[in-house]
Amino acid sequence: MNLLQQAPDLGTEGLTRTQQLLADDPIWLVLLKVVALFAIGVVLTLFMINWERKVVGRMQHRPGPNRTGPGGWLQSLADGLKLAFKEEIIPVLADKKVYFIAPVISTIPAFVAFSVIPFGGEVSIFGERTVLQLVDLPVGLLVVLACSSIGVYGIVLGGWSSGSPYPLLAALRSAAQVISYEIALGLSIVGVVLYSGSMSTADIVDAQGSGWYVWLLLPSFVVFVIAMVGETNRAPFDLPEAESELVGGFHTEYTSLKFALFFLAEYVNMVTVSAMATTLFLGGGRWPWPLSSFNENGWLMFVAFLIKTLIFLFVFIWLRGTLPRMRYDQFMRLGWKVLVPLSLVWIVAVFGIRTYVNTGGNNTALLLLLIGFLLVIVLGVAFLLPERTTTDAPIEPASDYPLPPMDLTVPNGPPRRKRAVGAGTKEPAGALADSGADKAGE
Amino acid sequence: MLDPYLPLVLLFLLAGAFALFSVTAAPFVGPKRYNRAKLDSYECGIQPSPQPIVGGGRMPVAYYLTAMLFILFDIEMVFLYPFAVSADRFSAGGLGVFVLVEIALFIVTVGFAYAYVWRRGGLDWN
Amino acid sequence: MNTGIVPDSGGNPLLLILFLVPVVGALVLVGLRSNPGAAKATAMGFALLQLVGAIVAWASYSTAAAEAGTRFQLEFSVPWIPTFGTHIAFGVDGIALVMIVLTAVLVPVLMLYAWSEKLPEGRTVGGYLALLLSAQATLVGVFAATDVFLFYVFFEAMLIPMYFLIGRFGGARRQYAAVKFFLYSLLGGLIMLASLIGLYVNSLDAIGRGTFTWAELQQIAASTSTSTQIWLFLGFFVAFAIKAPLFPFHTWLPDAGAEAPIVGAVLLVGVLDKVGTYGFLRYCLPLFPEASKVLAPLVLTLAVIGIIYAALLAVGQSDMSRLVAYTSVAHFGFIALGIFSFSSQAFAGATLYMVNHGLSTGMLFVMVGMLIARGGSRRIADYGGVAKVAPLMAGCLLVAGLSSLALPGTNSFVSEFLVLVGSFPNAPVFTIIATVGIIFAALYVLWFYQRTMQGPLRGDAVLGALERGGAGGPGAMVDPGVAATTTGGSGFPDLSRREIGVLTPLIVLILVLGFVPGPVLDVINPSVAATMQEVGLPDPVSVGGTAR
Amino acid sequence: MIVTDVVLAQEQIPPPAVDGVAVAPLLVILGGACIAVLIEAFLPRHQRWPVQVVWTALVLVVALVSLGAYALGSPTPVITLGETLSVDPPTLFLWGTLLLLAIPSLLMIADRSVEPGGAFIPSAAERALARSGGSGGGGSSEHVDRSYGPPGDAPTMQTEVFPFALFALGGMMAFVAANDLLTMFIALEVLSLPLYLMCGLARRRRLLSQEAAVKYFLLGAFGSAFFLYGVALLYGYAGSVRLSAIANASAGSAVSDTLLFAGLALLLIGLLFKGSVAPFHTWTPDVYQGAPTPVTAFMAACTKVAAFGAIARVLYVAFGATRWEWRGVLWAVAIISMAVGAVLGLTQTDVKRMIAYSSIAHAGFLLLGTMAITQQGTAGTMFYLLAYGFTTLAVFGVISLVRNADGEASHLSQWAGLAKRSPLVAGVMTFLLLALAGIPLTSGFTAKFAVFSAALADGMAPLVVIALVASAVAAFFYLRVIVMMYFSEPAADGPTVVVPGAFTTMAITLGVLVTLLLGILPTPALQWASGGAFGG
Amino acid sequence: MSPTNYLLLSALLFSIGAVGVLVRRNAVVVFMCIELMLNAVNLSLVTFSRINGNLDGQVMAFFVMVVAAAEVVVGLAIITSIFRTRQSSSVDDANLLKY
Repeated sequence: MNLLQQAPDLGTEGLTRTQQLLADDPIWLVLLKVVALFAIGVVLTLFMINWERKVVGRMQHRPGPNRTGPGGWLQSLADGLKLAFKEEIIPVLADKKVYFIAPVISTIPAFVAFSVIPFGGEVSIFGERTVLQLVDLPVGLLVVLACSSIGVYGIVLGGWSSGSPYPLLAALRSAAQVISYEIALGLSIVGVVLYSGSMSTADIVDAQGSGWYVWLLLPSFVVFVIAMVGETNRAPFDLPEAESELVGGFHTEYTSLKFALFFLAEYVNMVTVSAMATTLFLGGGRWPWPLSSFNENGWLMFVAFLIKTLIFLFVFIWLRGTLPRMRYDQFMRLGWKVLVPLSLVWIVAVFGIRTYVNTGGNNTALLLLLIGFLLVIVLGVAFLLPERTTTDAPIEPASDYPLPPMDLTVPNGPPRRKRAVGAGTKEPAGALADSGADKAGE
Repeated sequence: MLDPYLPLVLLFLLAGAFALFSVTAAPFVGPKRYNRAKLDSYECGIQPSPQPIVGGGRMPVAYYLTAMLFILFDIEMVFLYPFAVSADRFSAGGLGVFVLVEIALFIVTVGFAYAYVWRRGGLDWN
Repeated sequence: MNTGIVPDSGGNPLLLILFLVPVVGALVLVGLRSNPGAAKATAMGFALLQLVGAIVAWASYSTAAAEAGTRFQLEFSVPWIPTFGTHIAFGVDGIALVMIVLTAVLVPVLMLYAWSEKLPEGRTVGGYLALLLSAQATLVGVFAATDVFLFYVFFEAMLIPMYFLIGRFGGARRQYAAVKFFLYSLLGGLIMLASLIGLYVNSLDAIGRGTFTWAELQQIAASTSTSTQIWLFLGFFVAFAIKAPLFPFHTWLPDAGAEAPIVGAVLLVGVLDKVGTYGFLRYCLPLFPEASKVLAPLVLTLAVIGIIYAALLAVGQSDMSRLVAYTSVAHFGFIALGIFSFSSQAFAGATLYMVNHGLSTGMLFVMVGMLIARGGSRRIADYGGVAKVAPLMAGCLLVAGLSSLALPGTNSFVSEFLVLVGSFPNAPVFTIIATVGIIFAALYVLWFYQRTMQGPLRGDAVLGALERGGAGGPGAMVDPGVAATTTGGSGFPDLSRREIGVLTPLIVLILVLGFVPGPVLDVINPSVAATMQEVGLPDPVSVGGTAR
Repeated sequence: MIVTDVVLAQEQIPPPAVDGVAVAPLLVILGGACIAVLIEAFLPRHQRWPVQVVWTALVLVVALVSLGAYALGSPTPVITLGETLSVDPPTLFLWGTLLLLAIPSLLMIADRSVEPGGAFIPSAAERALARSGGSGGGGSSEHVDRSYGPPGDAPTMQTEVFPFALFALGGMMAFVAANDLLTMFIALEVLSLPLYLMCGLARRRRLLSQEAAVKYFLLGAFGSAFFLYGVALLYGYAGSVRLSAIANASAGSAVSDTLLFAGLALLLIGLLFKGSVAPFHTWTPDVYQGAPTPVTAFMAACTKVAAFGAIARVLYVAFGATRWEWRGVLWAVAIISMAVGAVLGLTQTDVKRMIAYSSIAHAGFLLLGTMAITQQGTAGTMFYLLAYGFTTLAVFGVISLVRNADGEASHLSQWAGLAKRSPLVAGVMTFLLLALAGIPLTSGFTAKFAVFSAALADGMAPLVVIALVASAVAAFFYLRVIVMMYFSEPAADGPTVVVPGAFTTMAITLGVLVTLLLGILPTPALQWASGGAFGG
Repeated sequence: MSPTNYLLLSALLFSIGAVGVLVRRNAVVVFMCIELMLNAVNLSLVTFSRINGNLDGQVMAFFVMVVAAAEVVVGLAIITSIFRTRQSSSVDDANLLKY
């Protein structure tokens, strides 16, 4: 502990090169970067909306938007402008203050998360050496995670303050979904942190000089990609705005620019998580082997970064175009019962492998320990996995989850139908009896 | 030398200014042609059922379960990150196996809770 | 003198046996609750066994050794809680011995009295007698303990059987009386506990280890500062003053005495309250000599106020039991007067007074009990002219009353005289005032006697009982034994044979001690002299000059 | 301290000291609790109760054996687990006390004969079953006595109480052994959180029980927030939260003492809260009354041990040198606690609430012992805790036996004439109440004596006198119960005294025996308690 | 900026939380006030860590977060169960506390 007495001192001594460069940025450059970053967010959003419509259109054998601007690419800009001039409607039942602030809360973190993304390498801007990154914090990853968590507030508050049942249900679903997948997302990052020994995004990119983590940490990558789709409420996990069930989601009651802000935040988030995936697993702006020499130039790295990010964004669109929406319970089960345990086991494995390598690779005891542990885990999981066929009823007949009655959609009824009926009809009688008994007991 | 967090704050301010501008500008830019139906909450065109309180009614309590689970595992992550960051240094300091055993114990302990929640149906949504 | 060496194990187990006999008896009785006959026989057996043991103790007590300076005899000691330096240590000096013997004498007599007493609904005679025996055990413990901690333990434990005796078997307001009794005593006990702990801590300071052995503490006393002594003294004093009801602390006694069953009342007033005066003599004076001297005027004032005040109240009572209780308060004033006037004569008188008061007040209570059993009322006004229908009873009441007012020839006279003579040199004013109390005593005793026994038959209780005949009315606590002796006779019968059996030993003792107090005084005197020595004041009157 | 040894690369890091043998009891309890969770997860419902009971008993016995084996070797005090735990003689005594107290507590928790199916809420599934079965009729929580019936048919209870109790016990053990304030805080939470939950699990009077849980939780969390702020201030003062480091800092520091005493004050608020010392007692009566009685017993006995063990350690190790500066405040607190406990106890009409106020008064007495920064004081406090724990456990055991159709009949008036219905139970209760009142020949007296003599030796004579007066006042309300039981006539429709099952019988018997034994032959326990001072 | 300011802020937040606990009646709001208190403590821990020049305070902040989370879980569990019993799903009915 004494060795770290100097830790809080922030002299230039302990800084990485990136941090030094960033620390030396003059204020105008910082401002420039801030504006540029903001612009990237907005532009990519406008682009994404258009691109999505076009790609999905193609997948569905229709042209998509093609009127406004060259090739229809200005369609979303026009839509945005149009939204600004639409009438603003605030429902009478809304909680006005919260209703106003919710879009703001949703938007700000989306942009702030952008700030730690290492877009490229070292470049010279107007003669100033710097890197294509706004800030490089030792806790950069946490900034991203924190921002995505705070963004949920915007959704929940927006849904709640609308004073309307659908947005509320959607907001709660959305919150439940985001926080569920945040677990998996966070756990999948641990491996990366372990290998890079840092939570600074620039360091992580640097650490991938010898090989992208996508290969080394494939399970982490898979979990991350799944979780990031869930985290952004995108298809096939777009349950919060399931049109067929919940009208339009948490922003049903929002109009004009407030609606646009939610939209903006959602797409910026998509860009952010894609950029994060790129940073964490695809070596950020690093070009792969045959083109490694491009890595000398920071701007070229920016291009690589952009390409990789766009690939992820394309995947988002692709998923939306091709996959049906999951059911809520399937979705939650995937998150909690597959991704989380998988991540946990994988983390231990990664820790073990890493330690094994670090101790020189000849520590048999450790190897055995590791194998033994994995065996236990696997056995444990195997023990857990068979779905419960015993008669144990669930913890509580949970009737207050926001689900449409199952028997509305499936006439013959899945096995759960009985329970839903039971929960719907029997509970009140028993519940009353129960409360009566309690009163008698008082 | 600038505070390393300053740019972040600037970005925050910019985004905030933009968002605030948008929400405040909206009423002034758009037309105003209110009628009663517009101001009702949206319920697929049927007459909205009266809401008990301003602000969107009541929270289904069951969502708390999800919140609890989230908090448990989120906190687990809080500990995993410092472990991950410093694991190499511990290895270099000769405590690699010790740390590994510790982290494994930690995860197994969380695993107990996880197994409990799973088996008792805490992860079933229906 | 005991040199302060703590005997670690063993000794003469006689006192331990005296303690254990009633304990075992009580336990056996708990098992016999469902069988009243066997319970009574067993209880009497144990009580007589105890009496035999007490006589053996009396016999083995050597006056010569006591005069030679042996402070305690029949000593027995084993370590108890070494951490606190406590022992289970028994031993008696003359003062303790007479009290133990008094207890042993009274208990069988009381059992005989209780033989066919009508108990409240749902109570068993086994439980009743078990409580009596356990009270006796704790009393033996209190008097025999030579370890202050052990003394305290018994001092508190004593409350419990008496509490249940009053609370379960007493009169109409027994709950109130029992709780009041318990709380007063407990409060006193706890204040004493503070002093007890103080003593312990003081011994830690003085000899480097905590001790509770009386002899050791007595030796330390000399080196303890007066202010410390005063604080510690006050703690003990309050406890004892509550127990032996001195004037401002006496208010529980009339209630407890009146509401307790007669057996309980006799034991309470006759023996249990003596623990207070015994405590003055055994603990307050030797352990805090300086403080005793400093505070003696205060105590004497309280004592004298008590004598006069209680006597006045006694005169005004309309309730027989309360009257007797108030007379006791007055008598306790005399005892305290004797103790705090620092002369061996007064000490001896006070000690003897403790015994005699036990006998005379005991008898008075028994008589009152017999009256109540016949008339079903405690009000004096409900009785009148009893001597016409029950002359024997009236005679006995007269003996008891005269003993209580200390008529020469009865036991109390000797002790009261000794007290007054002994205290005069050191506290003349107090003594003179106290003498006034004697006049009041004559007043209340004789007036009581006159109102109830003399004159024409009158009063609801007497007339009612006579009307009902021998059958006994509803609510009247008529003794079946009484009814049996008077079949077909009066509704207000004279003493039955069993009652005569109860009263005989008491009368005999009252008279014998009135004329021949010598044997008792012989036992008492050496211990009294030792106490005098421990107080460290010159003795104004030599012990040798007492009336033989 | 903990894991802050993040060092620069290539530096050899010494592994933290782990004396497995010394902390084995703690590890056994916590490990056992984890396994108990798994049992809960994997066993079918009808097997859970028996398996949990056996497992819990096994864990306790193993922990006791390992503790005994270690303690009998007269070990030197060690500071282990990375300097977080101090295993010194008081720790060993308190651990022993906690484990011994836990055995009867858990026996009572496990009992299913007094209340058919146990005092705890039935498991959720059973409730669901009861509902869907539609038996209804106002008494869905009323079960016939099928507690030993065929599997699958028995009325079950929430067997989670077993792991809860084990976790709480583990927390308590860590609490009394903590060598730094952070560990203490964590332990505080580990012990509190399960207790909060256990409070809300009553089968009967569920609203009352849950309200108790909410109240306990909110106020408990409030208290621990104060504790924590105190920790922060002390950390700011000393630069470390090690108790000995704080002591060193206070001895030699030129820094203003404001932080130190502000920190101490806040810390103590948290600790006194746990010990239910007035004026931080407001939760106590409600929670004691509302919680299921076995839980109340566990809480009253073990939490008190833990809280006062920790208070004693903190005051002794970290603040012994500055005692003259803070003692005045604690004097006031002790007086308030004794007064509040004794006086408000007089006005209570519910037996459980009354015992709660009694525990507040006892907390005041205990504070006397902890204020005496001497080994005698430590020993006295610890002995008091042991004695009080067993007595109060048995008291609650007896309370759980007096029942009517609505469950426990804890109203004082319902106890009228109990001696007639059940002389044995009344006798036992009387004995226990006398022990609480501190009558000689019971453990209560010995304990009071030990504590008060230590306090007096350390110059607290006025406080001792006040304490004794308070005991006398408190005796009045114990007496009221005795009066009710013995001197009043039973009501016609009064409660019945159920015949307790083996478990509760054992628990009560154990409590009574220990109460008697510590009153008559307290020497071994006293010697064990004075085996040594706090180390750290 | 002087660290003292952070300490003052922390004290202020703590006081707000404490006052909130004392004056509010809704269980969930009280609960949030307690969380505010814990976070105020975190702030001062981190500040002291900076002042003292060691990392203990920051590590402690971690632990406090964990404990706070555990408290949230337990608190929510209790509150949930009470609402189930009361057949009410609203947290706004959580006003049964009468101190």
